[in-house]
Amino acid sequence: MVGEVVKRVLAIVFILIIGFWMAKALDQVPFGQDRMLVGKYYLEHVEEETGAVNAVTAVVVNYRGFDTLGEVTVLFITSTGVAALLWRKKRKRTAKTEGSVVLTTGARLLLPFIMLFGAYIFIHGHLTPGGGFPGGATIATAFLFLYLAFTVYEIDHKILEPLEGLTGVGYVIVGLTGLAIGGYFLFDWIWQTWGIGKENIGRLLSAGFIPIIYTLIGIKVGTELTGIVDNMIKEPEEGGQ
Amino acid sequence: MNPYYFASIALILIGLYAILAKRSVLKMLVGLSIMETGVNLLLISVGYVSGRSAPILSEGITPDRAVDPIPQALVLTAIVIGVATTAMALSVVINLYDRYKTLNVEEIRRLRG
Amino acid sequence: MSQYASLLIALPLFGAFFIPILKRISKSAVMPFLVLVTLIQTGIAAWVFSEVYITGKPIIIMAGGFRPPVGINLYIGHFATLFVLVIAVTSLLMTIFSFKAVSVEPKDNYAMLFLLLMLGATGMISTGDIFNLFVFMEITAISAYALTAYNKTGEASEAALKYIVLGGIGSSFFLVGVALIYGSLGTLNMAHIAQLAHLISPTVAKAGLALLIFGLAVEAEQFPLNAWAPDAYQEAPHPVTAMFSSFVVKASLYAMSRVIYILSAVEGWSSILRLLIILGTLTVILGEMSALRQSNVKRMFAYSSIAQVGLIAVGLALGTKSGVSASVFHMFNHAIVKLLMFLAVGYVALELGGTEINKFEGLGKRMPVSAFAITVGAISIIGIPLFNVFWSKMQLILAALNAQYTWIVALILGASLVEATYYIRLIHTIWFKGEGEKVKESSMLALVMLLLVALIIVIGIYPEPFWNVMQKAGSDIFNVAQYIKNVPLMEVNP
Amino acid sequence: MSDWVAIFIAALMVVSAIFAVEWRDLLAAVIGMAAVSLFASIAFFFLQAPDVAMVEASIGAALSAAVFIFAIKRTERYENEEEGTGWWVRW
Repeated sequence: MVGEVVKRVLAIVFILIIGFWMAKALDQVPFGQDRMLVGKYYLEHVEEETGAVNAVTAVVVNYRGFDTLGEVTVLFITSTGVAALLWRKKRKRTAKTEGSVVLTTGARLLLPFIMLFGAYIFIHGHLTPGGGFPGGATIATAFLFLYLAFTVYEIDHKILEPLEGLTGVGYVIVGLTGLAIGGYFLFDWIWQTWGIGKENIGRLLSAGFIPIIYTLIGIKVGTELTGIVDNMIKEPEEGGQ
Repeated sequence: MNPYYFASIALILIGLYAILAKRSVLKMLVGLSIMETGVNLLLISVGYVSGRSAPILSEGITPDRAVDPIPQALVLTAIVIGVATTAMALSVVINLYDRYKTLNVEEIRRLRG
Repeated sequence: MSQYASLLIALPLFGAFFIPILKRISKSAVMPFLVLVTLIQTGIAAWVFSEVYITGKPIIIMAGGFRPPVGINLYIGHFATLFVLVIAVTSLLMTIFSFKAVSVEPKDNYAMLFLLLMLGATGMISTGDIFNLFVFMEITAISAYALTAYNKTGEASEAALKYIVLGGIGSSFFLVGVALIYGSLGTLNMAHIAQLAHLISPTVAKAGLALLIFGLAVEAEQFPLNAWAPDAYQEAPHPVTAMFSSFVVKASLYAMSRVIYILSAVEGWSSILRLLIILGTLTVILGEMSALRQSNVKRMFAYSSIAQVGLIAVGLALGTKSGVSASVFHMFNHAIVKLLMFLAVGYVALELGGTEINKFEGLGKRMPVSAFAITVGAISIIGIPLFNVFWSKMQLILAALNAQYTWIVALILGASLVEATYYIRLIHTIWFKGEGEKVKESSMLALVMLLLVALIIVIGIYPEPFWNVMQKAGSDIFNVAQYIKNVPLMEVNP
Repeated sequence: MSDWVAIFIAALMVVSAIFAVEWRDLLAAVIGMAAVSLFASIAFFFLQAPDVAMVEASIGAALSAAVFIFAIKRTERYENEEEGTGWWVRW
């Protein structure tokens, strides 16, 4: 028992040392001061270079597009990995109680609206807060509702997985088109070469390929999160290991 | 010290404590998740500039009146990555429970030496 | 034209995203498709390699056409192109091995994760942006978690869980380090950080660097955070183990040295080097000591791999050009040797059903080619002349002497002595103990093993051309002024 | 004024984090974790990051809590009595 106490004290001391160093370093990075360097450049040039009003979206999709591609890949890995790890020969849902009347009717009624709302969020990513990730998560929530409301509901894997792959392929192809037209991977050829929508800044039809990419990301995130939920919720049948 | 800085360091340390001192695997993952939230809060606080508004350049908000957009873009990525790690970890835990029938790390130690 | 090097990233991604569609068409086409993708990747990597070494100039890929530091750039210099080639070739060889070694379903998911592990390591080595490094590190790490647990046994899940918990701590630390550095400089581009390094306050720089090092130390298997490594090596599918040892570790070590050297203008920087030397030394000592008492051969090789990685980290932290070059040489040699050894051990485990040491009795008579491969690898890693690792250990010793670290020479020699003890014990078991009937070995895998053996001996006999390449690659990491000059930085006025 | 709001949110986050770590009922702990995320999302809103606030609320709080709850359903709900340091530190 003494060993346990010693270990606990050691852990706390270790944590406090880390906290002390972090606090000491953060002391040199005062809160609320303007220390922007590259950020300033983004804010000043975002409208002319990308056509987006929401600077965060422009940074996510245009300036730091590689990060976003990587981020989508991370979610793809997770959905693949979860599917690989929870793969069994036979699986089915084991929930026994159907959702209450409110939940079932609500799910049926609300489903199209939730989906529509998700689509709205990711299509308007360059104008308002939001974008592909919350939009996709909203769509996934709609499916989560269905899973909770109905005991037998299962999503069709024949559609889900190819759709997931197809949107990813679409993203890479958009990037490669940029390479072919503009000479750079993930180059925004719609805005910078063709100049479509230059007079439209602040409205829906602007910002080059941002709406296209955010739509792809939205569908992809939605399918991936739904796939993860589906894999977690289904349990192996007896002897089906 | 600023309350947001304090909260983020506190969250990181609480999460770390849970990982080091708890025996339940799921509790450790809860700690990991809290730690990630703390880190995200820290990044956003670093990018905040007092008295400025969100970096959405409509309705008369000029570039010199907006906060730094980069940390926000980074945190978007970091949140998604954090959830991805958590989901991966949980599916490993489900497999682990199927085989070992326990979540206590003291009993999950067949690999040694 | 040089922008087409971005196919190195685009192709594996495309391949991985295409597999779910391909699976609908024909499930048996997935593994051949994997071979095709890695083969094309090897071709592109070879093209980029020749391009960089002929012109002598690094290829800078600017994503989205924005010049750094505004956009993210990939920096494919002398080091990166060399290791991108190593990664591609390793993956190609391991896909061939995967045909035989992976029997657990679902194989299509295995193929996707395999490609994305390759992608992650490629990106980690070639990126020029500190947050992009984090993203690629997570791609590598998460696909590594999934692949570790892929066999779905209790032990594999246990190993993967250790890996995930440590990896989660590491990635949080890394992000805090990024936040500190970004908070004080306002930029994330590595060349830009190097350019502005004199402006950063020493406390922030040191704390930030220490956090970045601890974050990367999980993948780089440095001492306090490497408890996952032997378990994961033991339980992962055999091709994946070989990939871990041959390039996942190397990518993180490179990233570590890159972030350390870009901040070399900071006051009190040498204390960070000392920290890394201490970590590396502890890694070597604990790795060798643990390897000595293993009865499972795969686990023993894992500990030996950890010890070598410690040596590489010590070399990188010497702070001299020759030290870095020697480390790069050791990385390269270790990648080849450990690829060969894990391939052979994995193949033996498949045929004989386990990696405990008693399974290896009489191996010399049962599977002569694999036994020969393990023997050559073992002799090489001990550091016997005429084999490749001898030269890199030699260079490490010379570099340590130049940097006035005499005790590191003793460390390297002592480590070699311990390695000799357990490897000679293994070789003795293989050739002089036990009997058994002969097993028919796959001619394809035998060919691969003999190819790698030939490469080891060629480097051992003619080290000069390879050493020249390694010196260029080493100065790519060490010479920060040149690195800043190579990246076409844009003026960003505050 | 806004200082007090900041202090209040920070305190709420720290308190719910401590509860999340200390509650033995794992389901309650997950709710605590989701509360931390939710308060963090409010903090992001005050720190002028509406995009991040949306993502944190939908992905960080809701979906990750849902995934945790599914995992708890398939494993066990209560943590064992005594506690001690974990195992990964050892070799």
